[in-house]
Amino acid sequence: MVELRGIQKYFPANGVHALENADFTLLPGEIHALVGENGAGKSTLMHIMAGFIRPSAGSIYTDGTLVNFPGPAAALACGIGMVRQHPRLVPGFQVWEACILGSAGGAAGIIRKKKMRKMVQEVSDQWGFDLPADQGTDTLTVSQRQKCAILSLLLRNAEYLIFDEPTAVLTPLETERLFDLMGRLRSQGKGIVLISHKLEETLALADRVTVLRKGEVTATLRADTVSSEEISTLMFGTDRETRSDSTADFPAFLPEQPAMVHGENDGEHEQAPLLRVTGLTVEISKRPFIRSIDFEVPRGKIIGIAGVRDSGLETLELALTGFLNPSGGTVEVNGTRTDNKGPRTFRKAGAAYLSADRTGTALAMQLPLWDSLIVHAHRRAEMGLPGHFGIMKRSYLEAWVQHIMNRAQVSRSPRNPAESFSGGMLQRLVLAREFAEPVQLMVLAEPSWGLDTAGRELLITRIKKYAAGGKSVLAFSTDVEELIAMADEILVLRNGEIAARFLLGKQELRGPETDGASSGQGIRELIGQTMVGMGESSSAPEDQNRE
Amino acid sequence: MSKQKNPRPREPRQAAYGSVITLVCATLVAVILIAVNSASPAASLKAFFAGPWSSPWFSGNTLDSIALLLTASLGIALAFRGGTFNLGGEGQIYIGGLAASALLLSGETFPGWTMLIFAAIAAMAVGGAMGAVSGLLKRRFGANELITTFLLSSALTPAADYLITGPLRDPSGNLLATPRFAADRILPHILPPSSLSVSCIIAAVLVIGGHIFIAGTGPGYRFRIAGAAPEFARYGGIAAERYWTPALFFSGLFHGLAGFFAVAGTYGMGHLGFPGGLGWNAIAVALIARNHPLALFPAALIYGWLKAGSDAALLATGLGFEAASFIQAAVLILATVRFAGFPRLRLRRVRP
Amino acid sequence: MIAGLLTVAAPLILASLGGLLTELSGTLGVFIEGFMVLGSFFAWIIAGWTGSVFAGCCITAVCAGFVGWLLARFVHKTGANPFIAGLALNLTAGGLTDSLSIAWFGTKGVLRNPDLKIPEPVHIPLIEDIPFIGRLFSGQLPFAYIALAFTLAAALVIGKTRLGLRLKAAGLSPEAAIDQGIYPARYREGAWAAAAFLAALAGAALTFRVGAYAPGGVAGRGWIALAAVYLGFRNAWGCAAASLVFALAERIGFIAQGLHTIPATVLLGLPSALALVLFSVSQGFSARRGGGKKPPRE
Amino acid sequence: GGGGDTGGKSSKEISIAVFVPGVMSGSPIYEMLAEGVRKAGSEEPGAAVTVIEGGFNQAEWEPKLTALAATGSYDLIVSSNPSLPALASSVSVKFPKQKFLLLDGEISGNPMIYTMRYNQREQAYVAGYLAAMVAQEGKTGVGKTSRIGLLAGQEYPAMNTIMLPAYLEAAKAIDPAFEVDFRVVGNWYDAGKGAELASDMIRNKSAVILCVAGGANEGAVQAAAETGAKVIWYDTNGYAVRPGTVVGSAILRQDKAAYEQTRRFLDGTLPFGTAEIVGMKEGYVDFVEDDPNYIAAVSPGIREKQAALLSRLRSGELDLGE
Ligand SMILES: Nc1ncnc2c1ncn2[C@@H]1O[C@H](COP(=O)(O)OP(=O)(O)OP(=O)(O)O)[C@@H](O)[C@H]1O
Ligand SMILES: Nc1ncnc2c1ncn2[C@@H]1O[C@H](COP(=O)(O)OP(=O)(O)OP(=O)(O)O)[C@@H](O)[C@H]1O
Ligand SMILES: [Mg+2]
Ligand SMILES: [Mg+2]
Repeated sequence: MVELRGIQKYFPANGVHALENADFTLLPGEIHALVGENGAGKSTLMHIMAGFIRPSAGSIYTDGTLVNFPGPAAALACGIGMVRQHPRLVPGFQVWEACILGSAGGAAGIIRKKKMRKMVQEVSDQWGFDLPADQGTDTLTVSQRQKCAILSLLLRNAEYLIFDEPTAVLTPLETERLFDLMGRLRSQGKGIVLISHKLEETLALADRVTVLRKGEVTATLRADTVSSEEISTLMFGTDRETRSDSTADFPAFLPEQPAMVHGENDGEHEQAPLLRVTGLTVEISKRPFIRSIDFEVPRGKIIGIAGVRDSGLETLELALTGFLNPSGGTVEVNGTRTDNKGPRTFRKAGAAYLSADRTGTALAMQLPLWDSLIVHAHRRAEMGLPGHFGIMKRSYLEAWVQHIMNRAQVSRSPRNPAESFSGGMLQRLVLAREFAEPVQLMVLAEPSWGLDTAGRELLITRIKKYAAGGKSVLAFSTDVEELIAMADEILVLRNGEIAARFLLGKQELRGPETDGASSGQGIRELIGQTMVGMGESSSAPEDQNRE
Repeated sequence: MSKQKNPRPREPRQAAYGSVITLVCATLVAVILIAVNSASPAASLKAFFAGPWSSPWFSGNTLDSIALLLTASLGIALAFRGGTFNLGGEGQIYIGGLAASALLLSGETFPGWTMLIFAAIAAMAVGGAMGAVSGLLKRRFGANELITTFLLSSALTPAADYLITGPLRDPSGNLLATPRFAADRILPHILPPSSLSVSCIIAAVLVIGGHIFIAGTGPGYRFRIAGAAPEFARYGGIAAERYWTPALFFSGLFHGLAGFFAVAGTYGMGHLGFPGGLGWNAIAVALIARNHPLALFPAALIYGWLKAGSDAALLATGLGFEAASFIQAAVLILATVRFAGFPRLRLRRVRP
Repeated sequence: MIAGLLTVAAPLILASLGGLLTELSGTLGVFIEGFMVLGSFFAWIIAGWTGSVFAGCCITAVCAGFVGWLLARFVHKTGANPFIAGLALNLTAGGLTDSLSIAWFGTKGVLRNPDLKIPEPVHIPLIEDIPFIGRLFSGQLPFAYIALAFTLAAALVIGKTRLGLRLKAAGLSPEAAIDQGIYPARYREGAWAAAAFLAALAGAALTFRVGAYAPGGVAGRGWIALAAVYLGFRNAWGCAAASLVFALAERIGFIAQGLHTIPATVLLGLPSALALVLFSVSQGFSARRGGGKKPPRE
Repeated sequence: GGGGDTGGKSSKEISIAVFVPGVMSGSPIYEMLAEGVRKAGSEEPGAAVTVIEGGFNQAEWEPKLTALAATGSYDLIVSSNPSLPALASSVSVKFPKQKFLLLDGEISGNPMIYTMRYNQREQAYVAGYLAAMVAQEGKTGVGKTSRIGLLAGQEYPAMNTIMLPAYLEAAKAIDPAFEVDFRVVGNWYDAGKGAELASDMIRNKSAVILCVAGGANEGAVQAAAETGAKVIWYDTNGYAVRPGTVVGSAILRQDKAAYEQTRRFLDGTLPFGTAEIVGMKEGYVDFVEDDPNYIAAVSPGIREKQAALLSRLRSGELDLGE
């Protein structure tokens, strides 16, 4: 049993009281859900439990004895391990190396490569992880990274496992598998903490649930006695209007935005799609990742692209946005060819893009948030003229950043480093940053990653409003429900090809496999099946094993 | 919300506290070391602290050495902000200065000030080229610039030694140096007979320019983002690797300029090995300033003062080289200690 | 051309192994030069006191290792800049050896000790007779063999033990290491200690090769050793090979001096120039080899 | 030149600065300089001697020398280096009251500067003469050759224009077939490089090496000892460094010069404004031939011929020029 008593955490760097007198108990053999709105302090509390950070006050007991965690090693020694929201793996290592790295045993122990690799592979297979032990950590997908992190905890026989929003980017099937894994761990007597914003499924799985609100524990309840509505109330309180969509639009002082009117006044372009992809093919080291994909994103529409692991989702995302040069085919934004021209051309053609890799790519975590927020806008702040030597207009940037902060409803100084903001805040901030761009096409990867339920609803309304204004959104997601909630059309990617198209316009569904309409729940299942290739009779899913 | 008055970053303020504490500690250490090492501590101490400013002549020399430090350390700081590290500064200063000397000694009949401008350009071009080579090697071959800048410098330094002790040497003297440049080919001096020349004004302007570039311009923003967060930069349409060569080029350029200042301003001729550690000291200054251009001013001032001070103590009382190196070591190491980090250590003692 | 090369390279090999360990742990071993200076001085002094070269080397290296550890701890605890701390140590090393030399022997100059028995070249019976190999591997000072032994040890530790794995992890990604319950600082401290140990040994090897303590005799070899780390692809055997390459390049420079065609002073830059070319080319090759594997992101 | 004006000072406090253009470590020449001045100072009540190191960076010498003069607290600045006279005369323009005693350099006519230059031709010549004889005799580990070596720390004017030619000339006086293998270490302290360079010279059949490379000499001696080659020491008596390997020592009596001239200054008899050139005849340049190690290491025939040369030089019978 692990007990946290009276935990307080004050961050002197930005003056935030993240936790005030929080109590938390984790029993062996239970799944304990930890819920709360963005910035409630969930991650902070669990970081304290796992020894990543020290509390300002309060005490930790394991099995009744007072312990002191100067670092994660001490927590791990007590059997407490955490799978971070973005697991950090050693780059350049192979999976087995990353997994045995911290395992108990003499530091000077001789490592027999073959034996170790086999052992890791065995444990991985035993838990049903599809994780090749000799794959490089740099090429792992997000879910694989998570599994790698779990595996390393299992290998060191952690008794208490903490999962920080593990399901945020998992497909329904993967979520199911992970929950199954948690169930098995529970039956082995291990204690599990699950942080999640998906209340329904969490409540269905968990034994107990603790609700955090603004750094305080509002309740710890038996999961089967409460409904998700009740939890919601505990999370947000009753004053939910603070989270309503701010109607503030671009402030008047912003210059006329010529960049956003690419082709808008142009009669002949009026009907042309904002994004047109033809015959897009990507091969890396002779291996096809994307095979001749065609699709269009018409004006005013929201297109979702769904896919499971290895379907090529990420590769498509990178190839579309100019981060990866396709080996064939074309990408046109607003009538301009952007393939093979790098990310800058893609943006210049009138598109914004939010990458799935929040911490590594979309934000400079170590630098002040300010720097991350002006990454696109700073070019407009440059006075451009030769005489000005590129000096940026400060007042414009100040106003711009303030505008983004307002839209994201984050009220903290943007001079703090990005890493001192909670996961959900960062997500809102990067979303606000991209939506503030004067463009017509928005490419989003995992748009609701890390958002709490309120934030998610807000995002969906916003995206819909955005599309209603004649602009388009292309959303990549493993979360089918999110796509169903907002998209007009969903493309399902499998083996680097578009396996199916679902038109969702009026709750009706038309795909290649089924022509009839079906209920909302039916769609979800159907898409899910298409994603993993079960709905299809003909071509069996290709072997995806990496050599 | 927008009522918030332009919130200032916290980090610099803490860094400022840290620097003050550091300064006090460094001074204390210097005092103790001098007191222990010197036969006449009082005289040594006086020489150490007041010596560098005891007369216009000394002040001029001190300020001049600070100007050289500023110029070179601006080069280091820029390289660093652009995501690279320049370990070849010493050689770039030397070879830049040599190129300038060669021009200033040439028989051309242009007016003196034109020759000075040509010489400055030559020095910057040579230094910049040395930096750019390393930048290109990094980009083209992925060769670590830490090593290539250093090796390139050490490969070329003997050749420069040869030129100064051979073809360019003043055959009438016994010094291993070029002849003195003509009077109109020496930078105008400010505080004669000290070595202070207009270079100090140029250096100050350049450093301020460097700050404006980094903090206030679009290219500067891209430059520093490319250096500090290359992945993120790429996401923002900034190709980080494109900034390596310019970063090293400008770094070499400023080192070359420092070499020009040294020969055309400070010495009026080119001596064998005249940089005498200037490149290394510039690294120290840049690191003390945490690569912030404006912070180079206090850092170079303190560093130059301490150096001039130990020289003064050396001259006044024969305080040995050993003692001087102890003092410098102590100041160096203390200068980068992050005293701002200590509260963190204190927090740990909070009862669990 | 290769006779005795291994002996010449031995200090470089030892120092570059130290450099390798610090590099793997995530810092640049600027301080190696300083510990070589200290090693070259104290090994000579302590050998004189104890009358045994072996004791001199061992005591010096162990003490240096301890000091290296202290330095690393200081840097870690105070957040001082490791690069500057290294420079400071180098300065201190010069000052300290001079001061002590004056205090103990009344001179800052060369220290000789005719009573001390300097190690002699070791001739290995069978290997000696093999044409090329024999000249490379036999008839070397003991330090050459010690350097090879340490190379083997370093290669084993880095490649085959959990310690090596953790060291690499600490250097590649301190955050990931922390998540796994490994404290990178501890490994960095260990690496600094080991590097100081090896550097001191390298300094001793220099002194005993010369048969006297000559101040300043380290003459920038610590920096060359750092270059050798990269030239050797951050690999123990690579470090040894790169050190040999440096020694060979220097020797070629000396031979070229003997031809009296190019000014002697200019030729002093030859080793660095050669190393620069080799380094860039080899990095280019390795980049091309690894080029295809790079994932689209990261 | 005058000089009587310091005469009355002996009862008062007199302070003397020794400016070392370089560093003391590894440089016997500067150690001797400091030693000589200190000795003279210690004999004089009220005289204080301060030794100041200028460092290796020549660019810093003039500012430091100027600073030294600017303090105004030294009655005399003593130094030793061929380049010093020029620097001192430019300092003299700014601080015309400062007196200088400069050894190993030459300038005349400045009433504040006295210089005394050694005849380095003679010093290098006696070394080359012996080296050639030992090489020719063939009792070294290299065998009989007509090649001798010269290992220098750096290339500098006196080395290239005086010492190297004189060394070669002496060898050619033994046998015109002789040639000199001239090598440069690049600094004055890298003993490891010294050893490597000497090894290479020995492999190239240089039987005897004249070592003028400061601390780097140590390496050359070690390399020679390993192979049975011989070395000749320069500036100081080096027979004890490695008996049997060091076969000659062509020395400078810098300590003597420093002592005597400082003494003269203290007595008020130093003729400022003049430049003296001294050599074997005056006893400031010499070759040590009474050392038992020399007698043991060098065969009687060679010693005889060397002694003959030396006596001709000492008596002034043979004048090599400067
Ligand atoms: N390292 C830090 N420095 C300063 N403030 C921090 C730091 N980490 C977290 N905070 C602040 O503490 C509060 C709680 O953050 P925490 O990450 O625990 O939230 P969370 O409940 O996990 O939210 P989310 O659902 O968005 O991930 C936030 O206001 C956050 O800005
Ligand atoms: N450059 C590369 N070299 C080798 N393997 C790669 C490379 N890029 C990606 N992979 C691997 O290819 C597979 C497919 O990659 P991709 O990123 O397109 O999948 P994905 O659909 O985004 O999966 P997920 O949604 O789970 O992240 C993954 O297993 C990934 O590890
Ligand atoms: Mg969180
Ligand atoms: Mg992916």
